[in-house]
Amino acid sequence: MDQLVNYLYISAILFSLGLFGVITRRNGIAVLMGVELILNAANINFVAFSRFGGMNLSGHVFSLFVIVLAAAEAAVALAIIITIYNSMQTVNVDDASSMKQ
Amino acid sequence: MESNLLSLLVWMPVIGLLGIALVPRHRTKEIKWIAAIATGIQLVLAIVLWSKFDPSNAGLQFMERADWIPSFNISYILGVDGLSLPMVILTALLCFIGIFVSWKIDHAVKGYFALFLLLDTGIMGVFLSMDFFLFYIFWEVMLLPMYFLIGMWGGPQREYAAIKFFLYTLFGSVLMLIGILGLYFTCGQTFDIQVLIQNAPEMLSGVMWWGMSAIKVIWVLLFIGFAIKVPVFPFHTWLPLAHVEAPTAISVLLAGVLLKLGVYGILRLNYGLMPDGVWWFAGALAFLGLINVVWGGLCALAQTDLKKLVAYSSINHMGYTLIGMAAVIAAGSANGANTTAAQAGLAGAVFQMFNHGTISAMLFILVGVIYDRAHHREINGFGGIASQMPIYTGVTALAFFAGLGLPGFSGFISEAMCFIGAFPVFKGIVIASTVGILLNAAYFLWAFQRIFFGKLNEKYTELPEINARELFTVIPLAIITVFLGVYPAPFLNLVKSTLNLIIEMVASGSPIAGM
Amino acid sequence: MDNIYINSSIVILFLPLLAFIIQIFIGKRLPRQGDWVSISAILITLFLAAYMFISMLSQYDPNFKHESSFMWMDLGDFKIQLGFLVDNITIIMLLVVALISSCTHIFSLKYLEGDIRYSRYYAYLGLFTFSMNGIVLANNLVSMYIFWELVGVSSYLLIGHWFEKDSAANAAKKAFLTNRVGDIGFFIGIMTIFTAVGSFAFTDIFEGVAIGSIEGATLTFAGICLFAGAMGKSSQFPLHIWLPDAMEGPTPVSALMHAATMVAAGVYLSVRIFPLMTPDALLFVAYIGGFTALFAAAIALTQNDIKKVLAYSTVSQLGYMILAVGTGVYTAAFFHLLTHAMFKANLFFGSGSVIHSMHHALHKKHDHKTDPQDMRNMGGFKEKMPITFWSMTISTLAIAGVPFFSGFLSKDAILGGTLSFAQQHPQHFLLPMFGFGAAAMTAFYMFRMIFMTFYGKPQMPELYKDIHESPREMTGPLVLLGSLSIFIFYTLPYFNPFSTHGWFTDLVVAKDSFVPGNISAHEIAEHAHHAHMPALVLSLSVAGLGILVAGLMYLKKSLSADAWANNSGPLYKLSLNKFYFDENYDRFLYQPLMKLADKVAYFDWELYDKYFINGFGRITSWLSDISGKFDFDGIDQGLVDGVGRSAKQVGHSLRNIQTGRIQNYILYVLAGAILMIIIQAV
Amino acid sequence: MSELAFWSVAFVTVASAGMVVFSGQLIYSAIALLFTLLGVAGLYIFLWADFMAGVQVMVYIGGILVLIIFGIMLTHKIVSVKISQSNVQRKLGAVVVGIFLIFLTSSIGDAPWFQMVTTEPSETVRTVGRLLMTKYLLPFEVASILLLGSLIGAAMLSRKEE
Amino acid sequence: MNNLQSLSLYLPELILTVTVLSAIVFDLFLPKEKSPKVGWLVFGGLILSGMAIWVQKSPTTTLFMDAIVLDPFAQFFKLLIILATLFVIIASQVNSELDGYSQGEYYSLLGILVFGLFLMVSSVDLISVYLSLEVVSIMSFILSGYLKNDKRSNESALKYVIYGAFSSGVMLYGMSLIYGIAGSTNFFEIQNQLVGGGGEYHLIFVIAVVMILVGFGYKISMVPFHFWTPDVYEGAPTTITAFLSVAPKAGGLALFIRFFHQVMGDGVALEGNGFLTTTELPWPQMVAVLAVATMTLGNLVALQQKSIKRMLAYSSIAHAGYMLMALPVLSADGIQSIMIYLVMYLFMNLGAFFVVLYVKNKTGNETFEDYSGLGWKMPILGIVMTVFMVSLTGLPPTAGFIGKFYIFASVIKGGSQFYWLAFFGAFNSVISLYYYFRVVKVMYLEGAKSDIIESPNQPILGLLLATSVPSLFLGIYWQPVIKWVENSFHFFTQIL
Repeated sequence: MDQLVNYLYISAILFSLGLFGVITRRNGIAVLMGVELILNAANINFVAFSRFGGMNLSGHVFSLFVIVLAAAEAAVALAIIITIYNSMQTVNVDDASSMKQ
Repeated sequence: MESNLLSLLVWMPVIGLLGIALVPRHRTKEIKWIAAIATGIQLVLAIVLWSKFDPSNAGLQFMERADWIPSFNISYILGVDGLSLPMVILTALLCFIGIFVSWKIDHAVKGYFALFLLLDTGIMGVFLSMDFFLFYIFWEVMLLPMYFLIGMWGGPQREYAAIKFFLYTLFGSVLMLIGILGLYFTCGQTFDIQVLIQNAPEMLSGVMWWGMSAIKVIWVLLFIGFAIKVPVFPFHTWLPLAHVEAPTAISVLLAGVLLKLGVYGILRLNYGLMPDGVWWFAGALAFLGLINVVWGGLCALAQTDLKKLVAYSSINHMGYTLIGMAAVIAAGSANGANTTAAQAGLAGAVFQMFNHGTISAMLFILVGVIYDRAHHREINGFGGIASQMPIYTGVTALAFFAGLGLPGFSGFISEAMCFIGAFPVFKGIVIASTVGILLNAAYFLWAFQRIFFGKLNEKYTELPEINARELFTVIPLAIITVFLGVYPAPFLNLVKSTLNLIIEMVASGSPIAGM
Repeated sequence: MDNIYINSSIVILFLPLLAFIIQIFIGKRLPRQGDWVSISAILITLFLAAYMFISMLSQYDPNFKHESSFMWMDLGDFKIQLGFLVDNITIIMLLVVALISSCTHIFSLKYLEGDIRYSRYYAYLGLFTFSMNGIVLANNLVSMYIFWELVGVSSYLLIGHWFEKDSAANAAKKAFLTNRVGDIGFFIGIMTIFTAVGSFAFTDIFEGVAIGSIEGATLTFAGICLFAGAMGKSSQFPLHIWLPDAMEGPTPVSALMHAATMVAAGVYLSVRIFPLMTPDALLFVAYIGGFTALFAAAIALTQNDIKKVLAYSTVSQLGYMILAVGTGVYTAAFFHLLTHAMFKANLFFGSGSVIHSMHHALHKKHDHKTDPQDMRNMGGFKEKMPITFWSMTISTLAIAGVPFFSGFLSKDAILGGTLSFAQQHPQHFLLPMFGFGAAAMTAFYMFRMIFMTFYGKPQMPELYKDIHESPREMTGPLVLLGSLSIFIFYTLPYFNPFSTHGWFTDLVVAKDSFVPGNISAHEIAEHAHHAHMPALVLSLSVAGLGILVAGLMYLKKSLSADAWANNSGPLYKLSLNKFYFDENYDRFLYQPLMKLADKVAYFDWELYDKYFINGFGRITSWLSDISGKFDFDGIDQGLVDGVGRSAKQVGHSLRNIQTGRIQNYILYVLAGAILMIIIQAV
Repeated sequence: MSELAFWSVAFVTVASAGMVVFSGQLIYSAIALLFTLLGVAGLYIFLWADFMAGVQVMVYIGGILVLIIFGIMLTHKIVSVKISQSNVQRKLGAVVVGIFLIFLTSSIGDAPWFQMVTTEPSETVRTVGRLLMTKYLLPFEVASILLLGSLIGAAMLSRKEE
Repeated sequence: MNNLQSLSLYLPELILTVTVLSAIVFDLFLPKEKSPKVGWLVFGGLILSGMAIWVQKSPTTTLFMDAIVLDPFAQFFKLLIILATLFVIIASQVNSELDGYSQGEYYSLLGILVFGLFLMVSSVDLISVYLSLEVVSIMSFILSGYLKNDKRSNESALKYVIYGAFSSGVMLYGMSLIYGIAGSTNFFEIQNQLVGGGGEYHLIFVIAVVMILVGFGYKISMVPFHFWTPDVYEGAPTTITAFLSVAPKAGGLALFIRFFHQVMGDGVALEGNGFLTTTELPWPQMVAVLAVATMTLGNLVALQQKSIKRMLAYSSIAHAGYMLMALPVLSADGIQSIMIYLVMYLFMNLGAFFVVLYVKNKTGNETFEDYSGLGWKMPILGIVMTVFMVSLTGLPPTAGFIGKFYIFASVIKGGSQFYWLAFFGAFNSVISLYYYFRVVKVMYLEGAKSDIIESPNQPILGLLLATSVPSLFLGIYWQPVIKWVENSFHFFTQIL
C-alpha cells in the first residue's frame, strides 16, 4: 500500500487487459471499454507517481484532463458507432473492412 | 550577344517551345516550322560559337555566371571548352536534323515538337553547364520529354520501353546525386565544377568512408550514373528496347547525343575531379570496353530486327570509347609517361563520341526511311532492295561502311586511335577487342547482304526511292563523316588543348593507396 | 612539293578517285554511261606512270628515292604524318597497276557491255585503282592500312557486282571478312610497332629497329602480325578461302585485282616490311608461303572451272612470292610479282575471253544451265579463238617456268633463293621441296587447262559453231600482256634468257635488314648465286615433267586422268574439294560463332534483361519470403518481370497486411512496438 | 487493516477489469467496468488523491459509463440482458499482450523512478484548482474548446440528416 | 510569462477561437444550403490569424507559464498549416461529396482542428502535447466520418476513432512512465532530470519512448503505426484526406522534432550546432530504421494500388519516411531540410489530391481506369497532374526535387555513417517513379484520345494553378523558401 510498485503492477495489468480488450473484442462498444481501461491504467500511474514523487500535483491535473478527454472521446466514438450502426446495422468493428489493401 | 551566347544556345529551344505553345494545336505546319527555326537558330549559334572559339585555350570560354541559390552555393554557370564544343555542335546539328526527320509525325504534333525542344534544351544544358547542380538539373530535365516521346510516339512496346528507360536512368542519376552531395560536402561546399576540379583531388585524398577511400565511392556513384547512359555493359539493356521503340528522330538523338552524355560526364567529372580514381578504375574501364565491344558485336550479329542491330552496334561502338578513355593512364610516370598514347586514346575516345553521333544518327535515319516504306524492319524480310532503291542503297552502304570502321570514314580514325592509345597499357584487352573490328564488319555486311542483295523481293517492286527531305537529313552527316574521315585535323585541333589538360591532370595523379 | 615524281604520284593517286566520284554521282547520266571518263583517267595515269618509269630507267639509280610527308594530325605528342614514297619499287608497281588497270578498263568495254550497273562498275574500278595506288605510294603504315582496307572494300563491291546472285553476295562478304581477319593482325602489328617506336613512317620504324627500340620477341610478334595482313590480302593459307570464291566477280576484275594487283599487295607489303623482319618471323613467312604454294597447286590440279584453276594458281604463285620473302630473296619475290602480274592477268583476260564467248554461245541457245566456265564443256577452241589461244599459251609457258619467258626468270630466282636457304639451314629442307613440288604441279595444271580448253574435240559440239574470237577491245589487252610475258622485257639491256640479270635486278637491289644481327643482303645474294645452277636444272626438269604428264593425260590421252584420279583415292577427293576448308571453317568457326552470337543475344535479351534486370527474380522471392510470409503466391509465381514487378511483389505481400480489419492493425502496431523494444533492448 | 482494504480494492479492480475484457455478455462487461472504475477511485484514495477519486466517480461513472450503456442500448434491440459478444484473434492477442505485460512488470520493479518522501496533504482540491487557474490555465481552456468541438461533432454525427 | 502577459502574444490563436465561435453561431442563422458560407468566415479568420502571426515580432519565449512556447519555428508551422487549410477550404467549397450535408460544422471543426495544430506545434509540456493531439485526433475522427450517408466514410471514421483512441492511450501510458521517471511533465524539466541520471539505459525508458512513438508515429503515419492511413484516407472526404495528408503531418513532425531534440537531446541542434543525445537510448538509429521502413513500405505498397486516392495515401506515408530520414542526423540542416520539404510537399500533395477531387466530382470514381486518356480530354488537368507526379517523384526541375535534395544533403552532410539512409532514399525515389508515372501513363498513353476538350471550372482551376505553379517554380527558384526557413529556425530552447 505504501509501495509505488504495487500501483504500477495494478496499472500494468489494467493496461494489458485494456490492450487485450481492444485487440480482441468484436463489439465496438466493448473495444471502447478496453480503451477506457488503458486510460485508467495511465491515470493510476499519474496519480501514483504524483503521490510518490513529492506530491507535485501536475500528475493529478494530467489525469483530470485525461478523464475529461476520455469523456469527449467516448462521446464522439459512440456517435460514430451509432452512425455505423445506422448504416450497417452492426457494431462489430471487423465487419467494417470494406477498405483494405 | 557575345556574353550571352551560351545562354542563348541553351534557351533557344525553350523560346521556340513558348512559340509553339501559342499556336493552336491543329496548325501543324506552323508548329513544325517554329521548331525548325528554333533549332536552326540554335545551329547557327553553335556555328558562331565554333567560329569564335579559341582552340588554343584549354580552359573554359564564353563563361557566364550568375548567382542562383547563394545559400547553398548554387550558381548558374555556363562555359564551353574543347571537350564540350564538339558535342554542342553535334547536338545542335542533330536536333535540327531531327526536326526534319520528324516531319511526318501526324498525331499530337504540338506535344511532340514541344517535348522535342525541351529535350534539346536539356541536352544542351548538360553540355554547357559548369555548375554541378545545374548539370544535374539539366540531366534530369531530359528524362521527362524522353519518356513521353518514346511512350507516346514509339513502337508497339513503347510504354514498357519508356518506363524502363526512365527507371534505369533515374536509378543512375539518384546515385549520381548522392555522389554530387558527397563531393559538395567534402570539397568545400561548392557546386562550381571549376572550383571542384581545383579542390577535389586534394581534399578527397585520404578521406575514408566505411573503410573505403572516398574517391572510390564517389567515382563509382558517378560512374554508374554515367555508365547507364553510355551504356556500359551490365547497364545496357534499356538501350536496345528504347532505341527500337522510339520514333526515328528520337532514336537519332538517343544514339547521337544522349549516349555521349555519359562519356562526357565521365570525362568531365570523373576524370576532372578524381584523377586518382582514374588510376584505380582505368583497368576496369578498359575491360568493360572490351565486353561492350564483344558483347555488343555478338548481339548485333544475332539480330533480325534492323533497328535492334543498329542499337546493339551502338553498344559495340561505345566500347571503343571506353577503351580509348582508359588509355589516359599511359601518361602517368608509372606507365612510362607515354603521353603520346594517352593523347591518342583520349582524343580517339572523344572523336569516337562525335563520330558515333553522326554515324549512328545516319543509320537510324536510314532505318526509319525503310521502315516508313515497308512498315517493318525484319532484316530477312527484305532482299534485293538494291536494284529497287539504288540511291538509298548507296547512302546506306556509305553509312554501313562508316559504321564498320572503314578507313576514309571518321569512325575508323577514332577507333584506331582508341586502340593505339590503349595498346601500350592494355595489350591483352586491346588485342582481344580487335575481334570487334571483325564482328563489326560481319554484322553490317551480313545485314547489308540480306537486305539489299539477292533477288528483289516480289513485295517491294513498288518501293519508292528515298525522297529529298530524307536525303537532306542524311547528307550533312555523310559529308561530315567523310570529311573528318579524310582530314580529322579540324576536329582534333578543336579538342586537343583541353584533352591535353585532362591528360596532364590524370598524369599527375597516382593510384589510391589502401582500400 | 615541287618534286615532279611526287606531283605525278599525286595526280596518279587522285585521278582515279576523281573518276570514281564523277561516275558514282553522275555516271549514269553521261553519254555511254561515262566509261570514257574512267578510261581517260586511267590512261592519263598510265601515261604518267610510264613517264615516271622511263625517267627512272633513264636515271638508272638503284637508290632512287623521293619522299614527301605532310602533317595529318597533331595532338602534341601524338602526331601522324602521311606521305608519299617514290622509289624504284613504287614506280614499277605504279606502272603495273596502271597498265593492268588500263587493260581491264578497255577489256571491260565489251565484256560488261549492256550491264545494268555499267557506270557503277567503272566507278568501282576507279576506286580500286585509287586505293591500290595509295598502298603503293604509302610511306607509312597508317596510310597503307587505310588504303589496304579501301582495296578490300572495292574488292567487296566488285565481287558483289552481280549481287542478285547469292553466291556473288556471299563471296563478296567472305572476301571482306577474311581480309579483315588478316587486317586485325596487321593493325595489331602497327600498334605494337607504334608503341615501341612512336612513329608510323617506314624510315622512322627502320631506324627504331636499327637502334633497338623494338627487338627480339616483340619485333617477331610485330612482324608476324604485319604479315598477317599480307596473308589476308595475298590469300595465304589459312586465309586463302576467299580468293577462289572471289571469282564470282566479273572476270576482268579477277584479272585486275585477284590476279595481278590487289592480291600482290600482300607481297608488296612483305617486301616493304622485310627490313624489320626477324629471322624467326621470316621463317614463319617462308613456311606459310611455301605451304600455300604447294597446297594451292595441289587443289588446282583437279579443278574443272577455268577460273578456279587460275584462282588456285594465283594462290600458289603468291605463296611462291611469300616463300621468297621468307627465305630472304625479297627482290626475287617482287620480280615474280611483276612477271606474275603480267601473265596471270593475261591468263584471266584469256579465260574471260573464252567465257565471254561461251556465254554468248549459250545465250544464243537460251541455255542457262550449262556452266560457261567449266572446262569440261570446252575443247578445241584453238581454231576458233586463235589470239586468245596464243596469248594464253605464252602466259602458260611463262607461269610453268619455261625458258625464254618471264616466269622462268623470276621463278628461277625464287627457287634459287629457297634452295640456297635450305643449303644454309638444312633443317628447313621442306621449303625448296614445297617450291619445286609446286613448280611441277603448276606446269601440269596449267597445261591441263590449255589442253582441255583449246585442244581435243569440242565437248559440246552444238555450241562450237557459235564460239567466236572476242572483239578487239578484248584481244588488244591479250596481245599486249601476252607479249609482256616474254623474257626480253625484263632482261633488257641484256639478252641472256637464262639469267635474271637486267634492268630490274640493277634497279631493285636488296637492302640489308635493319634487324641487328640479321644476315646481310650481300651474303644472301652470294648464297643464291651459288644455288643458281642446281635450281635452274631442277626447275627445268620439274616443269618439263609437269608439262609431259599433262600432255600425256589430256593431249595424247595415253594416261587416263580418271584412272589416276581413282588410284590416288582420297587424295583426289581432297584436292577436288579443296581440302574441305570451306566446310570446316563453316562448321568449326562460322556456325559456332553464329551460335555464340545467338546465345549471347538470347542471354542478353531473354535472360539477363528479363530476369536479372527486370526480375531481380530470386531476390524478389527471397524478399517476399522475409517480408512476413504474408503472400505465398508471390513465391510460387517465382520469377517475374521487373524490378518494378519484383518491387510490386514485395509490395503485394506487404499489402496483404492491410486487411482492412482495424484490430489486426492494432495487433501489428503492438507487435511492431514489441519488436522495436526488443531491438532497442538488445 | 488498510493493507487488507488496499488489496481487496486492487483485487476488485483487476478482477472486474478481467471481466470487462473476457465476459461474453456486453451488459456484464459494462457492469464490471463500473466496478473497475470504482476500484480505481478507491486506489486514488489510497494515493491521497481525494479530489481525483471524486472526479473519477462523477465523470467516469456518472458520465462515461452511462454514455456507454446508452450506446449499448441504442445499438441493440434489447430483448434481454443477454447481448452476446464474441472475441477475435484471442491467441495472438494474448501472446502479444502477454509479452507487453512481461516487459512492463519486469522493468517496473527496478526502474529509476523519481521518488520523494512527503506527508499527506489534508486535501488536494485547492491545490489542483489553483494549478488549473495558473499553470494549467491554457490546457484548461483548450479542453473546453475540445469539449465544445466534440459536442458539436457528436451532435452532428448523431443528427439525422433530413 | 504569466497568463495575462501571454494573452497579447496569443493573438493568432485568439482570433482563431473567436472565428470558430462566431462560425458556430453564424451557422445557426444559415439555412442548410447556405451553410458553405461558414467556410468563407473561417477562411477570413484564418487569413487574419495568419496576418497576426506574420506581424508578430517573433519573440522566443514561453507562454502561459511554460505550457507552450512561442518561437519562429512554431510560427513557421502555423503559417504552413494555415496555408494548407486555406487551400482545403476553397477546395471544400467545390467538393461535390459534401453536397447535401450541412457544412457549418465542417468548417467550425476544421477551425478547431487548426487550433489544436497550433497548440501541437508550440507544446513543450506533455499535458499540452496530449491535449493537442487529442483535439486534432477527435476533430479528425469527426471530419473523416462527415459523410454520414457514405459507408466508406463511416467505416473510415470508426477505424480512425478506434485506432486513434488506442494510439493515444498507449502514448498516454508512455507519458505516464516518463512522468514517473522525470517527475515532471515539462520538456525542459524532463530533459534536466534525464541528464541528471534518469537517462541511463533502462528497459522502462525504452518502453516509454516506444509507447510515445506509437502516438507520434500514428500522427505522421510512420511505419509500423501507419495502418490507419490508407483506409481512412480512402474513406474520408477527399478534401479532408488532402488536409490530413499535409497539416497534421506537419504538426506531428514539428512535435516530433521538438520532443526528440528537446527531451531526448541536449537541444543544441536547435541552436544550429552539433548535437548529442542526452540518453543512452540509441533512438536516432531507431528513427533512421523506421524512416527507411516507412518510405520503403509506403512505396512498395503504393505500387499495388488501383485507386489513385489510396495510392496517394501510401505515397504520403513514403513522404513521411523521406522527411524522417533527416531527423536522426541531429543537425540544424536536418531540421531545416524537413521544413523545406514540408513547404514543397504541401503544394504538390495538395495539388494531387485536388486533381483527384476534380476527377471524382466529374466521374464519381478514383481508380486508375478513370484517368485513362485524361491528358487528352482535359489537357490542363493532365499537365498539372503530370507536374504533381513529377514533383512527388522528386525529379528536377520541380519543388519535390528540391525538397529531396535538401533532405539528402543534410543526410550526407551528417557523415558517412548516414550514407546508407541516402541510398535507401534514392532507391525509393526510383521505385516511386513507377507508380507516379503509372498515373501519367494512364493519362496520356492509354485510353481513347478525345477531341472534345474540357476545361475545369474557375475555383478548381485557381486551386490547381495555385498549387502547380509553386510546385514548378519552387523547383527553379527556391531561395525565398530557404530564407523563410532560415529565419524561422529559432527555437525556445534550453541548452544543457
